[in-house]
Amino acid sequence: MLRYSAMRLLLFIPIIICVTFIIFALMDLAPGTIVDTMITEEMTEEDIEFLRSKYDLDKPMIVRYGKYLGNLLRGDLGSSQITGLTVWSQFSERWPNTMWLSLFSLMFGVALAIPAGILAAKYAGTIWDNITTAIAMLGLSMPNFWLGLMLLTVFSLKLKIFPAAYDGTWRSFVLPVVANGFAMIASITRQTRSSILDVSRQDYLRTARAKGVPERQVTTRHKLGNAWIPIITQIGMMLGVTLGGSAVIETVYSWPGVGYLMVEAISRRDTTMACGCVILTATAYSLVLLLVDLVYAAIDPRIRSAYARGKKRRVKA
Amino acid sequence: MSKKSVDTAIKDQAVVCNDDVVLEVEDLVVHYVLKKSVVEAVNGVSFKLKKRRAIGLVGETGAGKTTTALAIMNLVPDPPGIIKSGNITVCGRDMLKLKPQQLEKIRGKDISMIFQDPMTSLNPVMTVGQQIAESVRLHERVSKQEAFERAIEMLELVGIPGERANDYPHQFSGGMKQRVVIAIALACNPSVLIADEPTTALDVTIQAQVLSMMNDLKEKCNTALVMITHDLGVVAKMCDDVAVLYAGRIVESGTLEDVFNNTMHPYTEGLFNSLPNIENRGAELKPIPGLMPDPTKLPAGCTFADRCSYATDACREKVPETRRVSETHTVACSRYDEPGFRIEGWQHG
Amino acid sequence: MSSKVKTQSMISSQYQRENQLLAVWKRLRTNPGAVVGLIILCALILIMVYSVLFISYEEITVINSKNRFAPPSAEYPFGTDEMGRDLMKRIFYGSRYSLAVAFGSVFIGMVVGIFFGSIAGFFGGWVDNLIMRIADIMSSIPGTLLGMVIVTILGANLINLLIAVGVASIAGFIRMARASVLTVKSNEYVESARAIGMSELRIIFTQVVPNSLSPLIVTATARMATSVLSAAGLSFLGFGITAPKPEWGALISGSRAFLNYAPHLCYFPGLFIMLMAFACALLGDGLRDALDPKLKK
Amino acid sequence: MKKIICMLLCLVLCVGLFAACGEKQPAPSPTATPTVSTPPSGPTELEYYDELSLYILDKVAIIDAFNPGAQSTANGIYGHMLYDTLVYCNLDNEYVPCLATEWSSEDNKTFNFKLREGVKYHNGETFTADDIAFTIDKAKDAPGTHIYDRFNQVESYEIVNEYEINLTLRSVNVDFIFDISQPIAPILNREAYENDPEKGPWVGTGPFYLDKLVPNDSLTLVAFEDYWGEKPLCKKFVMRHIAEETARLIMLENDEFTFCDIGSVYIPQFENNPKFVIYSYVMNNLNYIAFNMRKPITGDKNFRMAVAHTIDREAILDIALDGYGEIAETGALWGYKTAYKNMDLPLIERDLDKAKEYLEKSIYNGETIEITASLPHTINSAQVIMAQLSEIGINTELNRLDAPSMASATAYDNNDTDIVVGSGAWTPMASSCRSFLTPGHNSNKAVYDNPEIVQLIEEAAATSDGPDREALYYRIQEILADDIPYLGTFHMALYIGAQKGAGGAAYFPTNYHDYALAYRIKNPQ
Repeated sequence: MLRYSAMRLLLFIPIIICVTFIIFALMDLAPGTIVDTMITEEMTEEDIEFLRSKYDLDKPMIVRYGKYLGNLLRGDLGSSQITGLTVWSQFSERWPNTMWLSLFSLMFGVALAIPAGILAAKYAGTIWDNITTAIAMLGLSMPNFWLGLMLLTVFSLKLKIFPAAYDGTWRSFVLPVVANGFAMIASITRQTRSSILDVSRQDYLRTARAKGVPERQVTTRHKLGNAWIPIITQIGMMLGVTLGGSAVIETVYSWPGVGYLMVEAISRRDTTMACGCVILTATAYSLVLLLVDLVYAAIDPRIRSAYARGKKRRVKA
Repeated sequence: MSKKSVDTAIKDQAVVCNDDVVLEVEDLVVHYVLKKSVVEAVNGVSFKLKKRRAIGLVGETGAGKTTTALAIMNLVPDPPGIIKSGNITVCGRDMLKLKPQQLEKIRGKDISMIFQDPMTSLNPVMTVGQQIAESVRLHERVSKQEAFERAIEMLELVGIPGERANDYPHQFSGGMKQRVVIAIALACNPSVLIADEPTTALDVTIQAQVLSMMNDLKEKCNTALVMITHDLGVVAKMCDDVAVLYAGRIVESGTLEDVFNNTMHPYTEGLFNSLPNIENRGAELKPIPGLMPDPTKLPAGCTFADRCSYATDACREKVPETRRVSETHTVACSRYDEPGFRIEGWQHG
Repeated sequence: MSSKVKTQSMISSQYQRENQLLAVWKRLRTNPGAVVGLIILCALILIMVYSVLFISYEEITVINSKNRFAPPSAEYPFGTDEMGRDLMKRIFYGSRYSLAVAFGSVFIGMVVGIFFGSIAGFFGGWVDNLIMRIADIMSSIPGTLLGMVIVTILGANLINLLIAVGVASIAGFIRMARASVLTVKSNEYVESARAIGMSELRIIFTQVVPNSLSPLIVTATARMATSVLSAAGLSFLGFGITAPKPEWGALISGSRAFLNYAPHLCYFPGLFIMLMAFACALLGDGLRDALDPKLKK
Repeated sequence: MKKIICMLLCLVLCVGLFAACGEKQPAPSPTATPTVSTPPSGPTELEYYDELSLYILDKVAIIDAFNPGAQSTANGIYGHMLYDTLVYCNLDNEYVPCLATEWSSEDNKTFNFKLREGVKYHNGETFTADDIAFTIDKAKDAPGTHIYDRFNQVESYEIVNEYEINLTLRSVNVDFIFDISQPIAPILNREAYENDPEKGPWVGTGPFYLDKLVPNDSLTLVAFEDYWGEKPLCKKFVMRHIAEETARLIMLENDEFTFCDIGSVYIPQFENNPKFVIYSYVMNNLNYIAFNMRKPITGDKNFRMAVAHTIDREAILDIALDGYGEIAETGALWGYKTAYKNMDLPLIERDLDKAKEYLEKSIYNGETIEITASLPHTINSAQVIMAQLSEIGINTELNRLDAPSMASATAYDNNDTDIVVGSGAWTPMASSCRSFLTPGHNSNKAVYDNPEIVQLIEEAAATSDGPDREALYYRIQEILADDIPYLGTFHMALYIGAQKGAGGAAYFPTNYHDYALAYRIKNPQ
């Protein structure tokens, strides 16, 4: 198992290097450079030249990228070109906010989605099934920033129950979590419903019943035991997506998260910050996926034995 | 627990259910109610099974064999299927009248079942040992450890090395899986074992091993056996009595001797004729013309009439009543109303 | 292949394709969700056609400062915006952007995705590895970030927004195409096609792709829902279509300042985005059940 | 049970949504004139709140006067509180002694400053002439910062004694005292910088010291006990950046902000609300339309005259800022109420027939003119201008750029835009004219290159105050009114909402507001 995780992380390094190269190239193509954000009114031409040389903007992009890569390989993510603060300090300061927001939204989503999924599976075909799936579908198609704004208007502007921006207390978590979590409900509900329906058609349930296993135990041990696997994968993917920090929700709620930091970095052409954010988010994202795989193996023996033999064949669905 | 002590443990188990008839099915009728049609799967099946004896339920696919087995275990999936009438007594208790909790006590303890496709009959995320131990813990107040030891014994009994108890189903071949299913079924030494075409999904060599293993266990555990199959060879090897099913009704039943050697019902004769005869390889096979009738629109009178070479108009109106021809032999064919009626019988080997 | 034989296979495939489409349509019609989705989508397309024919660009940018922020009334069913323009006309006019993005970006994603996915799936070996690594790289860059950078480089107009959203979906399509090609490839009829001497490329695009079409269609419709939302998200962050053009995401972004007493400015565009995404998602589900019925049971 | 939860959830949501668009507050009447409320009467011995909070427009990631990445208008605001300048310029443009008790200069080239004694820095060091020397040296090699713009003109300095210094400029500059009186030209401490590069720049001689900085989010300032000047009236001052406008208005309503900018749209809502006080000031920023003089169409005078006769400034102001602002009073391109403004230059009034005549005469025949804008309020006014231009048949398209793209698209050498709708701070100082009107400067959005103007500006910078300088500026304004490279539209009025009983802040047209003496009375009448 350890060998497999190590191998997967190693494989991750080249991908990250290509990602940084792409971002550097894209940011270089974008009109305007970091110096343009600093030009004050009285600056003369040679002042601008001096600044450009300070950020190596007069040299071709490859030189800058080479220098950045050099630092990166020595583990130094460099510092934001604008403020001089290291990328790591700014990222680590904002990362808990995004992480907690994602986790709570996921919990909110899962807390509503699993029962809804089981409900829909149990009453499959009846009106309840249609209603729950329709509500879940609505959650999927509702733009989360619009939902965020509506919740902001109703609950903090008119009813003044929840604060409008991030103030560290749990209350300021509520609205963003609902806005962010609502979209997750749909996919997790659908996944729960279809995987439960699939599992309840399997023969080994009949064997269990023939053994005299009581119906309740059939559901908990045999049915859910097998239904968990696709659900966990879906939850893992959902977590991966939100860990990227949804810049939109963070803008609506002035949430000091990583997503907003990236938007800021791009609008101010701060390449090192943008690359730093992407690297760290992508690493977090792949760690989460790795975690999901390990949980996957813990639950599903068939996968675990594949690890043991070292040949991990998983056709990506 | 040495091997000898296992036998004594099993023997005193059997004493509990002492009366002679272990399983009795009387006039069982099961229908599947679908949206636009009703499938009459079983239309009045009755048979008895004594202790330590084996009965074979033979018939083509769709004759209602599996539904009968599920009905005995009261496991017919209730949204479509309903047990219209009849009563099933297992060791003196009527399965159809019991409440679910009571049913759960009987299933696996007094009566258990083996299914056709071993590949999907085992829970993929539980070890083989756990699945056997689960059945033991359900029915006997034993500790987890004891139950697991019992499971290892059962595995050895069915010819699987004990150490493999912690392996998972996907690490076993089809034949081995079927042995595990059998081990699960016999874990609590039930009085009756229903085997629903246990070896159909296996290839011939494994089939022979599994069947002989089942035979030894039957002798050793004094279990009565209901063998459901469409393979007459299996019946000949395993069973004492035979019941031939056609379109949900028993058309002929009796001891092996009665049904094999002096077949009386045309359908049974047709079945034997469609078997290749090893001695007389040149003989031409005579398959039964036509197909099984549509269970949603069963013809009036004798359901076999259209395909029966002896059929008369009377057969098509009157539903043949089952008549007892000898102490053990019954047949349901209206042609026997005429005293001298005989069928050619199939050429004996 | 003599002409007679060709016409023969053509007729049979014609007949065969005919009833397959018919069968899919029949199953689709019975699924209530898909029907609702279809109705909403047709309504939106009708609105778009109506706006193309009857609403001119001047009409929705003319400014009269008298009736600004008028609440929804008979005369202005959706009320008016901060510059006194009729919100309903602007939303109808804006439907063309969202529809274009929905269909266009998925088209880009699908075409590029299928092309590379099927090649990766079919040839395998280092080609497969290379393409899959590129897909991994593309999927590890967060979608919104990619979209933002592309719009910043190319400038903020409809085509660039289309490309930005489309590029983000390519990785998904590549994986989907590869997976379905792998499953189809293992079937016999591909072997037989190769046996009669078909060239590799012809096999891919005449045998393999058509048969792996159903999962792709399903992903495409589902992807339409997500791309409408991500386009609106990009415009909301200011990286989408610029102000005077009434793109729904930009409308919501513009309405943020007046949320306090003109919430209808934010309410209606959001509703239409939701309807569009809802219709696509429902259609996606309906198609999924119609195309491979065994899933439905 | 679960069914009920689901139903309840979506019920609440629907009710909430309808409630949202149900209630209506009175829409603002565009013609309401902004009432400027006078600050409450002078504080007798009243109780004050210990903690005040302020919304700042910019995200402050780092505080360091010499770091080009840390420049924003917020520099001025926390500049007033953390640091002191040599000279303090108050609201009426009078120079009040600050770190320098006296200053004098004969030729406006060499200046002598007598310094205040006994002034303590936050880290306990005493303020001496050496600190000025350090600040000037450090400023001169930090281009791209505000402090560089102020002190780069100092060629050399001579420390007479610990509390006296002479500064010699490169060239005569009448406005040097004004330049160094701005809060963005603080005097920093040498020792603080050397031994703590990270927190060193925070050290100043101002009434507050910086207690905590959460990058891009908030600053916490605490009153400095042994401050040499007038002690602040509050203990703790928090500055926070909130991106979402609705969110910060809610926080103002819930008393989480003592002072907070409010958009023109929300003024009526706070105006007639007894809980709040509104302070307002008109920025000297002039919103303008800049024509690219180098391109054929916009370079053609007739086209510019056609546009001048089409735009309706009243409508632009109404739509863009709900009427809260001042329309350009004269044809002169100058700051609002700034010295040397030629008030009797005629303003070109809207006259569609004349506009059409000029358009015929111009070389324009239907091409699409690209209008570039970046700031939110300029985008709004651009849309109004576009609608007005279409009335006489000019097709336009809006090109919205973010700040860096705008800076690079309008760089002097390769400015490819047709019309730029922007706003610029126009001070009476030669330096701001230079940045708008002379070639090579980035703020010269009109790519205006008129040697006579350049010559006049140099002359004005050299002449000392008085009528001849005014004549030079008038001459410049006349040429601009005739050439119209820029077309002034309006001056923005900005509004700060404050809790009742809060005040004491000085609002400068340059946006560098002084909250050092801000206070909030516990229970106002």
